Amino acid sequence: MSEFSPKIIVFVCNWCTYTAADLAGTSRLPYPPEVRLVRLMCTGMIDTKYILKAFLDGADGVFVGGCHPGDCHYIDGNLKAEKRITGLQQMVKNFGIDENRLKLEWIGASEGPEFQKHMTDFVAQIKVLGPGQTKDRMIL
Amino acid sequence: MNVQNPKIGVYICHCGMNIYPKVDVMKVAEYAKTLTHVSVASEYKFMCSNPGQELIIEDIKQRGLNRVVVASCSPRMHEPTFRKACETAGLNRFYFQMANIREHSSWVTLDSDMATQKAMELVTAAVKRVSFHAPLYTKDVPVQKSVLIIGGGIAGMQSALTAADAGFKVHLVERETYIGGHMAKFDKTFPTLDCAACISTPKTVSIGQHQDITLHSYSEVTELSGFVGNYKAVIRKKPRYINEDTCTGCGLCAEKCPVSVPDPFNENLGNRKAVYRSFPQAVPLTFCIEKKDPAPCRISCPAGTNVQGYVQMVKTGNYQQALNIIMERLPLPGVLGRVCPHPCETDCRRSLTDSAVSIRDLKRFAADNAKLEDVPLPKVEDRDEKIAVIGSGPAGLTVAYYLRRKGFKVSIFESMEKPGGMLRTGIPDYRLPPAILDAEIDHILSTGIEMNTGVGLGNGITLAGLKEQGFDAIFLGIGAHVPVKMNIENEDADGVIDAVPFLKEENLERPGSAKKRVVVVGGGNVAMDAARVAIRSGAQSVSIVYRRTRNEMPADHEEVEGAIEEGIELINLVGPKKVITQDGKVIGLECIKNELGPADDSGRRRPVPVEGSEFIIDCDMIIPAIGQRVESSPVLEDTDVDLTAWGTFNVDQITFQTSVPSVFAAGDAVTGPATVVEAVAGGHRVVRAIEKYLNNEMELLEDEIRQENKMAGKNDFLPVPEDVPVVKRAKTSFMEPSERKNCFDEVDLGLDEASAQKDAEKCLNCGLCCECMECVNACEVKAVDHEMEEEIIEVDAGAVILSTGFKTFQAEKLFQYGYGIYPEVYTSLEFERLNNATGPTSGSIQMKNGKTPERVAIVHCVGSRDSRNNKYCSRVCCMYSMKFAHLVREKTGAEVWEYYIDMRSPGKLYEEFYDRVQEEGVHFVRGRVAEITDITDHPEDDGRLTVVAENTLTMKTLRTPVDMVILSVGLEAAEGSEDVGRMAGVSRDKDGWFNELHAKLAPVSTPISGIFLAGCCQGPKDIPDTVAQASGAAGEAISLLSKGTVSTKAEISFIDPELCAGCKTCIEVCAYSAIDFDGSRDVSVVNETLCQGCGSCSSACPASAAGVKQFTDLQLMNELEGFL
Amino acid sequence: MTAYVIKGNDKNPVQAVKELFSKLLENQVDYIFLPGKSPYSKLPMPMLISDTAHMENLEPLAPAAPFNSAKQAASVLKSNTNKKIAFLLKPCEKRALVELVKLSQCSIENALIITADCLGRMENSTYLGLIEDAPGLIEAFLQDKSFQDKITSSCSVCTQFTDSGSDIHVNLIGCSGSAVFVPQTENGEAVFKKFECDRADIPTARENEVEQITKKHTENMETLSDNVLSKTKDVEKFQELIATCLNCYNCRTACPVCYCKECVFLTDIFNHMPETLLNRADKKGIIKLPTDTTMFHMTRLAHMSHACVGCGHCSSVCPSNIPVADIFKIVSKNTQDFFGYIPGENTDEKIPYLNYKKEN
Amino acid sequence: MKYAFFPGCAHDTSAGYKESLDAVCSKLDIELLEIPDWNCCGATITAGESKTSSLYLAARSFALSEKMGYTQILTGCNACYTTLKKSAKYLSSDKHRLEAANKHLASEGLELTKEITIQHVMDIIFDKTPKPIWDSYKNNALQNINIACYYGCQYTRPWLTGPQSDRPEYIENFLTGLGFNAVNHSAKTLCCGAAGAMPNADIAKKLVARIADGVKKESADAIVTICPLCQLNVDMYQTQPDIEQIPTLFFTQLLGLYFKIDLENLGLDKLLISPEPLIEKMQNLKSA
Repeated sequence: MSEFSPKIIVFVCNWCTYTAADLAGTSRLPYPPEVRLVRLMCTGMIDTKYILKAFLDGADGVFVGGCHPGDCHYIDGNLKAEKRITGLQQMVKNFGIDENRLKLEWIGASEGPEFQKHMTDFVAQIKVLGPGQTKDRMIL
Repeated sequence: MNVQNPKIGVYICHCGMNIYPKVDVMKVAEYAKTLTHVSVASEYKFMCSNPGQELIIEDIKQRGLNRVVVASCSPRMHEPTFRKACETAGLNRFYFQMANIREHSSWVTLDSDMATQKAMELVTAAVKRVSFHAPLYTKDVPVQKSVLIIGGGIAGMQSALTAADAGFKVHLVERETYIGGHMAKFDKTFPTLDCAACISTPKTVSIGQHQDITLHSYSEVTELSGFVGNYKAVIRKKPRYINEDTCTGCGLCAEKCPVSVPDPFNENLGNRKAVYRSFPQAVPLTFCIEKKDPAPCRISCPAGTNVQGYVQMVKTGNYQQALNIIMERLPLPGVLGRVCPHPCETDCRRSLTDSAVSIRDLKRFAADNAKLEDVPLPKVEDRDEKIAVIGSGPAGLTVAYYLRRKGFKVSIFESMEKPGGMLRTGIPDYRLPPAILDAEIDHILSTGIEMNTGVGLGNGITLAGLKEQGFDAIFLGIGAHVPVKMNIENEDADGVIDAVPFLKEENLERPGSAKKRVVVVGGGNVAMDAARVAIRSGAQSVSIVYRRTRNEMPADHEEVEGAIEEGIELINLVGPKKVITQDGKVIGLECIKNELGPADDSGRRRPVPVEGSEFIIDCDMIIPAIGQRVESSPVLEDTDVDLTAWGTFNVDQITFQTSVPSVFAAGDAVTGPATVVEAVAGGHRVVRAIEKYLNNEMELLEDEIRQENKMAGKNDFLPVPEDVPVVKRAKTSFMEPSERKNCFDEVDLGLDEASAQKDAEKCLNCGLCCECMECVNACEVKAVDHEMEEEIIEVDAGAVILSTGFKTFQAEKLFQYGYGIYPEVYTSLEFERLNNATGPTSGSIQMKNGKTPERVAIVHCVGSRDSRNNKYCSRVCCMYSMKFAHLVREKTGAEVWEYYIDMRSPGKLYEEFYDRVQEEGVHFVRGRVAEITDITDHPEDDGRLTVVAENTLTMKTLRTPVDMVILSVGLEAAEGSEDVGRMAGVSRDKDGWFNELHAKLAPVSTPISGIFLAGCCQGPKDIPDTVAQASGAAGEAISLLSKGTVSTKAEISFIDPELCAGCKTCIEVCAYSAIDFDGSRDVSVVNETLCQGCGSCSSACPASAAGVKQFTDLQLMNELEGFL
Repeated sequence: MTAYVIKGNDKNPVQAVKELFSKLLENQVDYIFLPGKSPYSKLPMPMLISDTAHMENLEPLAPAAPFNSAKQAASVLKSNTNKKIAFLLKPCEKRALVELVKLSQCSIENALIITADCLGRMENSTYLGLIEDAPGLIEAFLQDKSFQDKITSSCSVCTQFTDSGSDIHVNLIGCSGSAVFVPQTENGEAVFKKFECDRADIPTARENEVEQITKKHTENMETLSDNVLSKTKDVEKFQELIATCLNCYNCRTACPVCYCKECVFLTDIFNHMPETLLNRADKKGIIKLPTDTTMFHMTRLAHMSHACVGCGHCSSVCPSNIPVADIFKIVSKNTQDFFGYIPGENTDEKIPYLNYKKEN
Repeated sequence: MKYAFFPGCAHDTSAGYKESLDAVCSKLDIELLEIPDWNCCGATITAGESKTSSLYLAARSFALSEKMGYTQILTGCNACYTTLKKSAKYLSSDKHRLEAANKHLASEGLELTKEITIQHVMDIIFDKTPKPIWDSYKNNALQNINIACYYGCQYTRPWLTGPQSDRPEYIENFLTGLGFNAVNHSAKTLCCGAAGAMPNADIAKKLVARIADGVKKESADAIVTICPLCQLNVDMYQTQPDIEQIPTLFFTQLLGLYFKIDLENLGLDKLLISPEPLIEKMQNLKSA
């Protein structure tokens, strides 16, 4: 049997982490192919529905990447996201979704190597946690 | 559902070899064709090329596509390109979605199959999403026709002139006092060796004169808000304390200024004054006064005397101005110059290096060497209000003098025959000669104060009586003259006389009343005075009995020393128990020994008597000196004034009013026995209070005092220089003990002029400007204004250019190069100043010892191309290093070694310059310098530095002795650029340089539209590149402003009124106050001009009534559907 | 603390409450809002009364409620009418109303909120069954423990059956059959200044009895946790609980704090296009319809679990007998503990998600 | 306090290091327990051929220490310090290396299971001893004694954790705290030549000459070393012609003088350059 290849959704803000991801690209910094980036203008835009949708429709992990506190292009959208996501981590924990499957990190625009590292680490962590619960199941 | 029959075209880009072959684009295209609603899918080598775009346009037109997906590079790169193509074909630009299969797949995925798989999923998501796109429209809004430029170096100046010449208003903000930036410090520029000043001064002058340029020098932008076309900036203009409009730049102020400090413009190689202009050709030409927080000496003086000011005046020999400054706060300069316990010296920061400045002695020196009658009095109108001052001690004299200076009528009532209070009766003449006191009191009275001696409370006047006489305010400065008893047996015996009456009698009448063997009880200054007076008035032996040890004695160190020198015996750890009498006369004092117990409330260890240790000291006179209290009964005779538990007057701590509104009090009568300067300090507070009281402004006082307290204690002082020499503290000369103990002549003879000036020179000028007001006196056009405050200016701008420049690498970080350790190691900026005609050596290249160097090493890449510091190449160092080599050869003929890693000379005439310098005989050594040390291998090189490096061409280690080393330090982003970046929303790269929008195609733009970059803030570059980029940035700004309008963002929030429940959560989370509440419909409404499209509202709205166009729930949920 | 009893009615709490409201309507407020029954059903519904002539219809303190009346109260208080209205609410209704105030759904500035000790409510069918046979059920319920065991699952785990934030709270527990009125705000205090009533002491037995019930309900909660947790411990088990959900959204309609005009699950976002459903079927081979039921319940938990007041009406209205309230009870306890948030306590406490700003 | 101690090959034969260290330790209540049957730290092999062999050598001493119940090992030699520290890092961070080493150790019935930390004995003496003992000998007049601290090239290697820099001030700060005047000079971390002294005596001499040159500029009364190899080389080559002669002591010998320990217990007579002038100067200090 082939190794578990997780499906990971990565929500990133346009100004910091998407730029960092682009920088990782231009710097040719390889990271595991399992991650799928969804570009948003700001992490403060992330609706809990998006994350639940991901978890219930087969994603094994969800990563949210925003600007460092104080660097948010929209002043404090990242802090709003932080509050919402920590709340959601608690919520999904009730249903056996390990809170480590939902991760929030600050990755600044110039932090291409950090983006690479976070992606590599997160994929590795999800591999350790194993497949999520909704893959190939009649759940949504 | 807002979509009918989506027809989607999918285009996969090869990006040459960047996407293909890592991603099998053919496979992706074939796959895309199978997706729902996709009617065409193809791949092409370069989708962004004209033929690529044509492909899309043709398909839209021919096949009737209504949605387009391009899978290629990052949308940050080509989204606008393809959107434009859609628009060209007649399709709304927002019917387009991009899948990033280059940066996010082909470039970062090692396995080709995986990369292809990922690309297919990215395309699927984009296809799903684009079905739900809707057309969006933008609005045009007018732009402000002005440009804000932050940073006035060569880049900012070039941008400013370019934009202003195009007819736009420019606000140029520079934080230094001058414009020109680093270039203003240079002497020559490479490779043409043009004089830097010659090519930059025309620009600075034009800036100063241009009608469309507003120059905000010595200013910083503190806030930047708004959006492209309509930015708003808040500028904080620091006070120069010199009026820009009137200053003629003549420089007389600087000539007079006594304060000399290291000059940062000259890289601290030379000094400048507290009032300065960095260089003669500076624009603006206005001088500037630099102030720090008030010096610690000034803060710690209870009376707030401008200590730094008069010390500086003593230094420059201007004793009269020194006295003038003292007299601003101290009415009795000669007195305090002799008896002040000088808390200022305790706080003097000079003691961090050697010893405190002898401030008190300097004050005395100034008082003794200037004329009281020449002290200027303020010109004020006389006022009608009358004030009665009761008591002529230091508090009363202060109140009288300073109220008189404000124009009030003042009468003093003194119950003794001569004025002076405790100054006269309590302080012995050998410390304070009566002539000094008389002269200073006479001077105070000469300002028009009425003195009534022999009249006091209970002795001719009463409080009520004074009020009846029409006094508008009364000051009680009656001191504390009643001795405190010892409470021991036989205390009233003949031969026991308290210190206060003893001193009074001796001071006023000098009867020689001391007996043979005298015991003084107490450890304070009064005890010392009593003992020393006793020995002068005939005692054969004097002992001082004190209950703790010498360490705990409250008396001044000098006084104790003086007493011991005069043969007075200290008996410590002993308490009086009983007076032994014979026939009613004292024959001895029974004492008990003490041990020190635990500390009491005062922090001193409490004496504990040792039982059974009693002993008797034979004596015939006992002088208790253990304290005094206030004689309040005459005051209370007709007026009920509140007292404290200690018997002092109970006054309000702010107003110094007693419980009777028009009656004020201060000095010992309030504090209990304290120092002269504390009495003066109390007097000042009363002066302010009485003035406010008589002006009916009492309520302002509290605010004023709170404001002052808030200002205090920031402790931002001029740093103590590292190389302060150790200078011995000036000591006054004293009369010989043997001589002085028999007379009342002044013991302390004061300082001589030379030592006074030498000691004044020790002052570190903690407050920088000493506020001696010499500049005010020197300025012919009255441009100096020490009261100036910072200004806050708001400006509008359609575009912003950041040109904040660079700073140089801190060479101290590389220990091995010995910068800061060996004096002959210089940084490149230091060398620029050393070589500059306006620099500290007037352009002569010389060592610190004044000699011309014979051997000079120049070390490249200091802080650059160094994985431990900055990895990048700073681009300019090779060229300026060779410029240095040429200049050193030309000016000194010294032998020069250049230590380089690689020689970087790409540029017009740069390589030719390299050739030329080689031909001039400069040694080029390829190898990074390992170490610079003062250790030499040969004795003849002693005193030289050794440069250790491996010549990697000859594979030999070289140890080259040289006289001077120049470190070619690299460039780093300027101090504060992080704050500017945050303010403007422009991110910085890992090295701190501002991120441009695109490294190649948009090098002067930023991701924030309307904000542009010029010069080194974007990365290291030389002057030609900086100027080119600055013109480019100005060009971008002009292009933006010329159009006159900008399109509003289409990707902003909307709120569906059908769904909105009016909970106002969105209003709460909106950081831009861009949502209003429509009370008539109970729904929230987006203000489209303010909305930035961050989507905080959208995620906070549980009903999804709020959303962001182009990032709707429907679009994102379907994008996810595509991924999952 | 001052407490009052109504003269002459000190042994009949229902009558005492009625009298208080009657007196209020007579000369202190413009309207009163409290449960009553219509001629058409024995089930008490909230009634809005402007005239004391209709007092006989009132049925306060009945152990039944077809829904949480906070939303109805809010609709009366939606905008400022300058009318004074007195409300009788169960503690959970009052808490829900406070949450709705925070969400700008109404203002309680002109409202006089009166709460009463709640011994729980029965499901509608239970109540209707019992009231047929026992007309004095309401009074009997307050005394008779055997009736009290018939309350809903949510009520049997409720530990917030008293209230400390309302203007007046009616003490029933431990008051041996009388109603003791305790004013808890200045407005509440003012009420008693305007008419004659007797000062009284809060019976000492009350504290102990409240504690007893709390203890019992806490134990019930533990049992419930054990039961529900085993079914929510993972997403798949959870399917067993909600397998029969038909996306009727009754639970969200009944929920007093689900304040959206229209649920997002009724919008296009979840009203899928046919190809979306077909694509899903393609991808997984088989899908269950309707889709997005897990999504619905979890989203509602994510949106509202911080604000859940535990009234249990979501379960009562579920046609598929899904223990929605039990699930909410467990999840919301965790959410509320995590944020240190107590819903409905006071109107000044910030909703946790709006409390995102960092210190300094 | 008890510590496991790794003396290294030069400790016992050095010019009074052993004596003075023992004397100072007993003053400070430190007990150094020599690791039984310790072997060469591996420094010379690392320098020469095989990194792995050197690792096994270190691992054996580590295992012996572990067996006696200590995972922290002290040493007084800079070469041992660096080599052991490097080996400890390799062994704890690379399980393959650890396994390979343990395979060798198994033949002796030894096994290394714990992470070993290495400390210079100086660190313990400076940081882990009661301040009052030091303070009771404090004397302001000591500021007339000018000490040049010499760290050698190993102790402050950049990759080591702990006090490190090209111009360290660790010993200086400590000695200044005792009252000495620790002079700042440029030769603190220069190479003493020990590694090449045997085959290249002329180079070693040149290196020591540089150290002496750096120190003499600051008119030091003594050089203080913390390594037997440094001490030997610096002491020995100063006796060559044309080189300034400055007494070169172990830091423990200076501390012994500070504590006024009997001279015969400090092994000062073994030094090549006589420390007499220093001893005399210290004995004649006026206490203030």
